[in-house]
Amino acid sequence: MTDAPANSFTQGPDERGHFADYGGRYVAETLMPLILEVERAYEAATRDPAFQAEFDDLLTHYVGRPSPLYFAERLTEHLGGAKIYFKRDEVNFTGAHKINNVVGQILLARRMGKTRIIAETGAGQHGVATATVAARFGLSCTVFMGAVDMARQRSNVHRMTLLGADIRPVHSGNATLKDAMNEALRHWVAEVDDTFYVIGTVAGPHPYPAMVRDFQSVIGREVREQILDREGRLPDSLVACIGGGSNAMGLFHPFLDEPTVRCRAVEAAGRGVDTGEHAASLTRGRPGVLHGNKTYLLQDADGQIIEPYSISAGLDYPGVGPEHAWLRDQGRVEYVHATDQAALDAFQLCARTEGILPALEPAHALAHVAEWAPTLPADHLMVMNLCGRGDKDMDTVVEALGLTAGEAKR
Amino acid sequence: MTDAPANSFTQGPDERGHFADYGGRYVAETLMPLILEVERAYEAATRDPAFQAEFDDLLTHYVGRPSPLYFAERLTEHLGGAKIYFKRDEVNFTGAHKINNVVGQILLARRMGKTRIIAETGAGQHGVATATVAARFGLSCTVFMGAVDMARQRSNVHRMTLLGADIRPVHSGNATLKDAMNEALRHWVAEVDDTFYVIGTVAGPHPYPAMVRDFQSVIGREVREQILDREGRLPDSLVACIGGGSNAMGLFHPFLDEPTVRCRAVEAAGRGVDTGEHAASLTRGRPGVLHGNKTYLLQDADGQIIEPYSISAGLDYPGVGPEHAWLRDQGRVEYVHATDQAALDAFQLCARTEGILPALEPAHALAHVAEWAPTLPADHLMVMNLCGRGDKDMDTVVEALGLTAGEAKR
Amino acid sequence: MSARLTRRFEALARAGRAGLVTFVTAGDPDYETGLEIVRALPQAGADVIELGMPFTDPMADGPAIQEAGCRALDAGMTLARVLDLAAAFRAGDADTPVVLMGYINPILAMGLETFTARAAAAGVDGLIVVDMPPEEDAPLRRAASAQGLHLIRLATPTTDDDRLVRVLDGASGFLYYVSVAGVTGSKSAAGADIDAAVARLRRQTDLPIAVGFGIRTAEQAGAVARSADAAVVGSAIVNVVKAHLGRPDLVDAVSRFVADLSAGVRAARKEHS
Amino acid sequence: MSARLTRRFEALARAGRAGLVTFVTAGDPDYETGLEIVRALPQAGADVIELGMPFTDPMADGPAIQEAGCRALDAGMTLARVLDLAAAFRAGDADTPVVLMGYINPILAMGLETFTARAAAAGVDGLIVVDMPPEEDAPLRRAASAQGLHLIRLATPTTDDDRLVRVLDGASGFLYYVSVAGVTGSKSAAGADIDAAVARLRRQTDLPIAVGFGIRTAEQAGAVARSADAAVVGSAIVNVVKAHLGRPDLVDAVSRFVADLSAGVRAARKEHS
Ligand SMILES: Cc1ncc(COP(=O)(O)O)c(C=O)c1O
Ligand SMILES: Cc1ncc(COP(=O)(O)O)c(C=O)c1O
Repeated sequence: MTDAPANSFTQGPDERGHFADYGGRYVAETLMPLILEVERAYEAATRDPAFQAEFDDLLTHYVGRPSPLYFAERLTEHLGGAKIYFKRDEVNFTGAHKINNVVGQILLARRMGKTRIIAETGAGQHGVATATVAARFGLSCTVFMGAVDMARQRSNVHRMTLLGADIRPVHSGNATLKDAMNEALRHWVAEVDDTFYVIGTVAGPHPYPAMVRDFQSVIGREVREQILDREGRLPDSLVACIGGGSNAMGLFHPFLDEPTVRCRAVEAAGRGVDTGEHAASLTRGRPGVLHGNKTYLLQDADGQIIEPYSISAGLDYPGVGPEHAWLRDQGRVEYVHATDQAALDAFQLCARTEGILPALEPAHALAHVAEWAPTLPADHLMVMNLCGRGDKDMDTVVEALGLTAGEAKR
Repeated sequence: MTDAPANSFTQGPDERGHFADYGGRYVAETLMPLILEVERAYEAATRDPAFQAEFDDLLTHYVGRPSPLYFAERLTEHLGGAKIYFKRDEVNFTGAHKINNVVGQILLARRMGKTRIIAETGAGQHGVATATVAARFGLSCTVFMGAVDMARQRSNVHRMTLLGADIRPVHSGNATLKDAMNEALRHWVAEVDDTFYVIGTVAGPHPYPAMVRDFQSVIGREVREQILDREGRLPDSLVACIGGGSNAMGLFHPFLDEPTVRCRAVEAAGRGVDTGEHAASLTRGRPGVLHGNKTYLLQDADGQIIEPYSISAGLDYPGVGPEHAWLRDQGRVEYVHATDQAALDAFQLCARTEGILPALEPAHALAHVAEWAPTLPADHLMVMNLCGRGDKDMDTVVEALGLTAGEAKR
Repeated sequence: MSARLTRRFEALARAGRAGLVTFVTAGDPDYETGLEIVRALPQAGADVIELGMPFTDPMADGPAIQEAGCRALDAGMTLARVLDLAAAFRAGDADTPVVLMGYINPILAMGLETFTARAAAAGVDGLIVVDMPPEEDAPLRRAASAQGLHLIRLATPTTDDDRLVRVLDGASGFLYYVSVAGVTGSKSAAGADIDAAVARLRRQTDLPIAVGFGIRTAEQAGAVARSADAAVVGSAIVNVVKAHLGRPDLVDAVSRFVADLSAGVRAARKEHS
Repeated sequence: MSARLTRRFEALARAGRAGLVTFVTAGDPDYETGLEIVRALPQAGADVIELGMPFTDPMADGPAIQEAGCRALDAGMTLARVLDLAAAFRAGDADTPVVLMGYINPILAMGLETFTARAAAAGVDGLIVVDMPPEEDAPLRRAASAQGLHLIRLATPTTDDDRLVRVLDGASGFLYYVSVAGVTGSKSAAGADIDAAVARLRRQTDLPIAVGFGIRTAEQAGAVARSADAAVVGSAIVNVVKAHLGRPDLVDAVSRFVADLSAGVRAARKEHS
């Protein structure tokens, strides 16, 4: 960012993949040539109109974009403050924003002549999206997933299995997303020739953070067009949950240079940011290096990574994309947090007022909306990224709420 | 239909709700006044542009319509015949076409001042859609569901529970869709004052078959526009699965008066139409009266209803909408069938070639596509209604295929 | 038109009392026992016999009559056997009117003409077909009246005055007033409501008025019998059958219960007057 | 720059043989045992000691070294304790070069300057930081060289000639050739491939070349030692630690295994010549 116009937040990263001190390419030498090849191929692709056209075509006809911008009328009434819109990326094919990015990366993998796809997954949404698009193009697909996540996102495991993906359970660490990413990187090192690693969020070595952000920016670009169409002006605020940060970057990026648009990203506070059981890397982390990039990490004084915790598998990660680290330091985006309990409450609020079952990830964003919106005037336009549907979380929520499913009511 | 132009297939039913001898209003006297009130209210609504505008607005911003028309390129190549398009109603919010109709009926219920919503459900898709839209409008919602279906569509039971619906397990008969509909009708008789019964398919007493068809016809209207846009001409054939027949009617209806467009609806042949374990009412049934309308029914010589069987909960019904009965007799639509096994094969074919996990219902349509398309020339345009996503069927399919989910592969 | 029904209601009117209409599902729990039950009904005090034609999907019935239908079907009952049973009853009782009650599908399966002809031949007097509102019943009405069978219409609390005109147009035999919005076996309507409803109906028809749904006890039957021309009891009798399944005293138990109901009906206007 | 490494490779060259570089994770299975193991290595035949700095997320390591890191961390190892261990070793051995190997995050947590200063003070000679490619290592390189520490670069089968220029630019101490694309403990490269790779590297650098990854036996070490300046063995040694956990002969077992490897390395060029 050093050489970007001083007043722009959208020009990064620099040619070495740095957002100021964040980002970069902290990978083993074995991977470096491939990483550089991905970077070159991605740059060539962005200059190729045919690539963009194929990407757009798949987003339209395969993914079902644009996703709706929906005025959450009853929620707005209920909260009594800002006018709340949902960006409905949960309506996308496969149920989350993750597929936007996967389509882009797999098209890139094809350009590069790669025949095998690997991916890590936490909530399983990225894994499902990857297995889906890989199947669509007849590519072999291996997904690394923490054993704990496999248990709590069982339906997504089934989906990947049926899509023909080879699922590799990861038992190291907490057996969640971080560990899956470690394992995917280890595997990639050994299969550099024919394999493309589809990273699921705006993290990893450069060019991934920028590339994933670019692919996800379709979200914010659509919002811009849709809100201008509906309200004749830009939103006053944007809210998104943040695991690695891809849905948030996708929503925020096209607005970062609009100074009137406030951006808030909501981290998972788990049992509370002061309990040690959370995943709030920007709130409670310090800069460090993990998974190929420098960013805020949950770590102890010795620089050992602290295992994160969140009820939401997709937010259960000790880091965050480097661009967020930079935006935080710049003060351009505000980083807040919501607990498991607040997310569960927001989940129910959403179900009962709008009939929408959000994934537990965006339920965190909604928890913050429920807190913030009532303090704002009625002419404040707020757009929240409802980036995933709750189907995958049914078991977790039913259990957490101590609910009895219908069939037990006989 | 008696007074419709002789050459039109789209003018029915007559003012008494009859499609020739089919359809009608075979309900207990207690319900008749309410049924007539629904009919009047629906007629008024269709003449009210505000109603249509509200319906369209919800379909666009809440449901996410239009759903994509997707060229199934790899499937087309694989089958080597007709050019196959999927109408992607599985991408709709809540995962199936069912919600199109539910939005319409619940808007109608609101117009009528009803505060309670009831529905029957088989696969749970109609129940989920109803619970969803009811929550969206703050209406109380009760869903009747066969106990067998509750077990095989467990994830949908969870979803309805979390949407605040009261789920009533039905244990009579085979404890499937037919029995749920019996129970819903019984309940409605006792709650006529404040309750609106949202029927999930083109069956039931008039005006339901026509009303549900009208609400679902958005599918075919979109296809018409989309295919003209993509191919510059009408399709040569349309294929849809048929339980009650709503997704098929929705797709076919805007094309019925186009003589060049062949329409095929695919019934569930279960273990085979000659085994007695199937749900192929048009193939193996005889006209009779059930659930308020006259139509083809699976029944024995004594007029007792035969319990249907299908691996697919949404097709597991012994009847079919009366308009289909009429279209069959007219020869305008061809009614074919596919077994459980063919549907499972088609499910896998779809997953592996297109990365799409269809619901078991449209997997029956696809089974027929897989049979028919290879016999047709490459310039034959075929549109199949991919009317629901497979998420709800993961357990059933994994079990039926004897697959081990990823986590067992350690 | 079969004269038995008319004669019976005239006789009741002359006697200054309401009648008792008893419903049982034909062939519940099996053909033989079902026939015995029906044969015992007149003796026990039934003035009119309603015979349920079992159907797999009785959408206007509550659990009691649903289960009775299942028992009968499981025991091999068919519509043809229902007619056999009616004929067997008629062979021993020339006077007690018999009305068949059920759903249209088995009737359609037999054919409207065949069914009505065979019903008439079996000595049946009338038909109540629950899922045939006036809007749909014309073909059945034609077939029935060709055989002299009454097609009995139903009115309910939801049938307003306008609609009542339609219900009454073509009604015959008696008018069956379903006193509560609900399936059979629901809870009963309040006595005052029934009186008011019957008064309203009488303003529009001279047909005898039978009131049913939710009558469980002799007292309730008696309350109905004050204003109506007949009280119909169904689920409560069927529940007695169920409670005595497999017991030698089944038929006796039903008879005793019907006798009790009959006493309630017979006492109704006396108490009051 | 620390001279020990240079001296050692010069001495090996003079002796006409390759060296043996032994990797163990510092403090595996605990600080005391770990120190004993390291102290025993020179005696057993190790020419250079590579000390692993345990990290929770060693993304370039296979299961053996992952587990060794977990054992060390569970036993309370920290980066500071790794330096303590190095210093304790150095107190008893002035000559054997010690190279720390690990990941950048714990180093950043301590601070580049603090870390390099303390490492130098502890008698460490070089650093291998796996996730610091030339593109990112400038700050570390500056800090290291300010303290006279070699920052050792890695080349791999994927490093083509163009890239090798970059890798070698600023390389110091020796060049570490990772002979297979894979994590530590993968299967080993073919001898001929290694010879060819070493020949290629030699055309571009005068630095000593150590070859590692996948060397498990004395024979494999010997094969590498024919062309390379040193053979690096890691996972295989760590596996011996694991196999003897909790046993009194742990240190002996490691020593015996290292002695075996050393014999393989020492015999390599003799056999051939
Ligand atoms: C629905 C959903 N939202 C959010 C996330 C978090 O990822 P990110 O912060 O990259 O959007 C995930 C990750 O799996 C997800 O599935
Ligand atoms: C996805 C899906 N398709 C099809 C059906 C069958 O209904 P219909 O024939 O009315 O479209 C159902 C019913 O639940 C369904 O869920």
